[in-house]
Amino acid sequence: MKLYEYLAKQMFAEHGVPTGNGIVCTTPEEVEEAARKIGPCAVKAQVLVGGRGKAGGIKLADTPEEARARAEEILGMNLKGYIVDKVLVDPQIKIEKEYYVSITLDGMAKKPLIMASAYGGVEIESVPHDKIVFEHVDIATGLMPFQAREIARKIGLTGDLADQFTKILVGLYRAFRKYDAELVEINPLALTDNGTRLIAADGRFNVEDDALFRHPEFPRVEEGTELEKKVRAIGLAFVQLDGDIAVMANGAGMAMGTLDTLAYYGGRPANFLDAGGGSGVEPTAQAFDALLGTRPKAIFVNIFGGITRCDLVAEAIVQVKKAKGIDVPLVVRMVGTNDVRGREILAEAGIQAYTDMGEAAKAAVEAAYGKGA
Amino acid sequence: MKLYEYLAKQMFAEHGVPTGNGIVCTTPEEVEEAARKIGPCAVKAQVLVGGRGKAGGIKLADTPEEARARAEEILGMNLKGYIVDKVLVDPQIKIEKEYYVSITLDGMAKKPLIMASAYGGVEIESVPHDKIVFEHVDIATGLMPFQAREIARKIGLTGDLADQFTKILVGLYRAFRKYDAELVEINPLALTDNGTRLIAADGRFNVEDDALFRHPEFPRVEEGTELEKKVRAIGLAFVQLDGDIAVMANGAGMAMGTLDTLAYYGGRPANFLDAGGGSGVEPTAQAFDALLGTRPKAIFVNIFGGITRCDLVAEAIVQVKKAKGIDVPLVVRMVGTNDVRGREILAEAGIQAYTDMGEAAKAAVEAAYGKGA
Amino acid sequence: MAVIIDRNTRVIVQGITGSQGQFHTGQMLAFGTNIVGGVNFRKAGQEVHGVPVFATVHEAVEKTGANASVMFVPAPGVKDAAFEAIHAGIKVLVLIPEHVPTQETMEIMAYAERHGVRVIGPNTFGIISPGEKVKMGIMPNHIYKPGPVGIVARSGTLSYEIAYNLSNSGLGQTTVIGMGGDRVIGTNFVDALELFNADPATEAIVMVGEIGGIQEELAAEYIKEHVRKPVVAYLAGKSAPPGKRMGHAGAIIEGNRGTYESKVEALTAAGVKVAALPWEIPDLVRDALK
Amino acid sequence: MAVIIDRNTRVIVQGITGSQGQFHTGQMLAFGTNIVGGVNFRKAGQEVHGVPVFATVHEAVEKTGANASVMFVPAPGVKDAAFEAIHAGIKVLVLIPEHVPTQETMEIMAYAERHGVRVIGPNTFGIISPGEKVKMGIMPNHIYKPGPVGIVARSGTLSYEIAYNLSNSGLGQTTVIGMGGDRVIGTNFVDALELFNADPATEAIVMVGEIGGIQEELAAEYIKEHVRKPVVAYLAGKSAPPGKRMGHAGAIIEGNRGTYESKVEALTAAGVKVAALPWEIPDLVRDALK
Repeated sequence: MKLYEYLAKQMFAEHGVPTGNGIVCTTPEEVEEAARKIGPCAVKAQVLVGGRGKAGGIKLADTPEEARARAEEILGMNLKGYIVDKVLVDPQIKIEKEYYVSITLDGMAKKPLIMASAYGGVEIESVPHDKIVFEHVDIATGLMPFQAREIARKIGLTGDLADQFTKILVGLYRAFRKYDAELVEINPLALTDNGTRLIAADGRFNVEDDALFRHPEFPRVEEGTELEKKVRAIGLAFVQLDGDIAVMANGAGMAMGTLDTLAYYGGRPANFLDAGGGSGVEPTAQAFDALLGTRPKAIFVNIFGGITRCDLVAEAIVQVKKAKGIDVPLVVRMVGTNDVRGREILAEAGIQAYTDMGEAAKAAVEAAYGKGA
Repeated sequence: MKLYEYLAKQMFAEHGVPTGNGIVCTTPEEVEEAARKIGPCAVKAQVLVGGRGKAGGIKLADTPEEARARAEEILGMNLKGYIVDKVLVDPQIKIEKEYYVSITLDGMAKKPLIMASAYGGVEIESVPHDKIVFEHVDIATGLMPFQAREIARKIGLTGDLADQFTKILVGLYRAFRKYDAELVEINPLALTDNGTRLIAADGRFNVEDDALFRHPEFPRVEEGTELEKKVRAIGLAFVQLDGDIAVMANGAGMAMGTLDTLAYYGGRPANFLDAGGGSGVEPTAQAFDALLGTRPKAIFVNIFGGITRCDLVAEAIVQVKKAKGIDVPLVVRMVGTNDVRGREILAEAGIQAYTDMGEAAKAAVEAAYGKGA
Repeated sequence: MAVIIDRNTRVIVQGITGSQGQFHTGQMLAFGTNIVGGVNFRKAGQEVHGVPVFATVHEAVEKTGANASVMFVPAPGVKDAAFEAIHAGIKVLVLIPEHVPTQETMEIMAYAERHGVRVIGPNTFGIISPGEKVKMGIMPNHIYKPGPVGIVARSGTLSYEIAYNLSNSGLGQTTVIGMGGDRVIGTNFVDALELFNADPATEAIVMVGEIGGIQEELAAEYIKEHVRKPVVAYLAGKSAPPGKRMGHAGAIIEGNRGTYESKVEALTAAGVKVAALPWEIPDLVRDALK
Repeated sequence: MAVIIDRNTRVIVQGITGSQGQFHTGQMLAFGTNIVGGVNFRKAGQEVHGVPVFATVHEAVEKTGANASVMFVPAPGVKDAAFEAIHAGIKVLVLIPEHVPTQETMEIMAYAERHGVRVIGPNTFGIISPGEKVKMGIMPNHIYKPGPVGIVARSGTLSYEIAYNLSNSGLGQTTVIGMGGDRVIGTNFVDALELFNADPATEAIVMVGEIGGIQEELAAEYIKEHVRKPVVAYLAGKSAPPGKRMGHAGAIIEGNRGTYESKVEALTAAGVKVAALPWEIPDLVRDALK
């Protein structure tokens, strides 16, 4: 889960990483008040989309009145689908040079990875590899000052600035660990005050979803479409796609394989849905009902029963059929645990189930677009 | 440095280890007030000596008035040389069983060592080895709950009590690490409330001297005689002994060897003093002056110059001689770095220096007690 | 023959008394697994399907000589339980649970590496060696058969589909390894390839991969250098759009990393036949074994 | 011949720019030590006695191929500096500073062990191999001579006294190792005995011990089992009362642990001659070598 910029900076400050000490506001009046304290400022929309600046979500103001006017423009605006309800009022700073530093989870090395560069201020993907310092952290030991100092050296910092960088990076790592982050990034890490001080001018802080249970302090920000939020609330992995055949499968790999198979036969999948291993009748029925609500051209259910019991999936489908009816073509493929009973339950409700995945996928494509489509 | 019981318990409570929630008081009035809140209580002298109870430093009281009376007896009393200026008012508890748990530094294993026993309430040295569970902690990993649970099992705790013990031990270890302890001990860890609850009824918490610089929050408690405190304040290792030949040597091993050599020849050393490696003239002079102040029968200075420069030691001695005079027999042995110059400086001030350690030691014994003593 | 686990493996079940733990202990016993104990501090002394429950892993190891553990504890307890197993001397650790925070998985991996422990998972269906009648995991018992194929897979159900197709075609398995769908996992493609390559009973290797990460690309490099047995692969996620996480934490195309095309290209260049559809795998294996 | 360090050892000095660091760098160079660099972040680019100062140990190792470090940083900085040296690939680490918090020393030792690094100290005078013209430490240069005796000592000045007496009697040294006076130290008697026992040039071993701890008792056990060369010892603290810490953190008799008598008894039982006075050591060594 991504944190808003103002929260990210709050986490930074909490761990000794200097920021502009900006003020978060929800009304133009508050912004005017804040600007009075701060002086010439930037009014920044707090939304979790990239390219805020270009989209008009960041505006400069030299006086409190100007700041208020800019806030009136920004607050309530629709920024790439998100309504702005908070702005961060940051001081305008004169930047001498922009550095970059981040900590991420390196899956292959199984270690946190620090990236740092003297070429900050742009997306790190656009910086040449040889201009980036890569350093893994031994997670059992943690990040010690010496390693931060060594990184400082490699990006060309000396003297007092190297000390500042060391403190910033060690603090950033503590925040990364304490809040189970999957990404913390300071970009730009700005050199200001005539080259004497480093501050986090902008930052990102993504907390890992699987660790959120430990961090009730963060306001929940859910990303995704309304339908995605609805199905994910059931506890299932769901991604909306732009096709028209709704898909339900059990297991992430199987769900992906099902989409690929449909596509192979000319189908256009409407979604990725991992109906889970060992889910009960109720969540499966809810998920199925949600798919039905999108009015697809067909629904394809592909179950290889392992922990998932085919009979329960069949019951869930039949439950929805009885409650609301199923008015789009439905193709079910079912093998594995309790598959005979599952197919029986479906047959009793007038639904024929396949056992062969290829045949079933072809049938789903035909059901959606007609024969020879 | 040892912490007072009330501070030890404060550290425990801060880390989730339940205590009696006692109240620390400095006047009988405060004690009466505290007893009113607590009910039947124990008034406990806050001094860092063993056997407080037997010496009359712990008294029970059933009413606030009684508590006040007991406090009047205890506050201001002289307990083995220490004037009591604080008492801890703890609730009287009914103890079903006494456990023991501690964490120390195991020098040989180079790891923290947990000791736990179902036979608490007495000094752990008196508990048979096979009734104590010994477990080392991997300092890079820390103490994890599983290890505390395993110790709980080994001392016979089950169910909810095992969970309590696990929480207590994990908290104790965190306190041990956070405050650079060399010993944390809960003894007894008391089973109370009809066998449903474990609390730290008494505790010890010793912070390592070498880490005190990180912990300005603790009130400094200096142990030792007035002379010991005075010489240690110069920054030198010093131990007062019960003999009459004052000794100054450089290096701890050399100082010990010097005492042993004096004893070998029939001398009775008055002190251990490691005059340090590379100390300047001033501290050496101060230490020498302090030795002189104890009116010994002789002073023996034994210097093997390595980092220690013999000329500086000689200067320090001469400085004291010039300022105050030296009115006890002085024997100096001096070899190593700048020893020729050192002996010259001494000779100019009328002091003859030896080069052979054995001869010098014999001379010091003779100087103290007369020939053939 | 098999890799990692065989008929002599002495297995304990951490979290044996939960509903998942109980159910799968029954399934594993039915498959023939030598389950010597289970662990739950509060339920020590009880039995589950006749298996004794111990208070701690140390007690279980002490009393049974267990050397492998399969874990069914809730995600927030996995780190402590994994460290306990490693500390107690367990040498094969199968982590079934999903949703383990990645930083904790990293800690587990570092500790396991220091103690020479093989970890499978987390978020895995486990490992099964049909000919040895042993499994540590949640896969269905009936779809596997003893035979010459080693399978290593990132996802569960998809690998079931493929194992089922192989078994139905008369191609049984030496061992099937579930790598797990998380970003950080213990045993990966390269580790599994190394084991299968060295296992005399394994004649062909099937990889079941997916989009995301660079595991398949690294496997391709390893195959080119070291593997002299035929390798066949199926990769899921060809039709997945970039930037969307397809269920597994690791199954996401970030920037132009982890794409289907890059994986197919790397594997093909290493001589691996990549199937377009899951049920093409048996024929590709059969051809390769000719 | 010598143990641990020899003429090929490439030494850096951490904390080279402090007054101690500067002074002893001069002394070590004068003795012949191959000092290839020093470290101080703020003073990188400068020189001390002609030795280049680098910003970090990594930089020093990268540019000089250093494999050993002797440390002169203040106690609060020792942990970070020691981890830095180990992380950068240093294999012999001599920790001169005293007053390092014990828990930090424990952390250093655990990290060193994981990376196969030999640590000497903390709170040590260092190590010197006279015949190889190399020293890493603060001992006076002039008291040592090349020869057949290995010395391992808990205390500095006392060992100087003994080395001086040995040299004056014509008995030079292969290597002299200062164990350090702290409660937790890297290389101890047993480690040193093992090295000297295996070193062909060392014909006799001198232990300089003291009261406190059980290092000498463990050494006695080791000698009984493994050492076939003569061992001679001097132990300080015979006259020390129990419960008083005699300077060194480790030099304290606690309860009835660490007494002079127990150490003498253990060593004597292992065939070690224990001298009553320091200057008896040369004669005992000479007798033993006959």
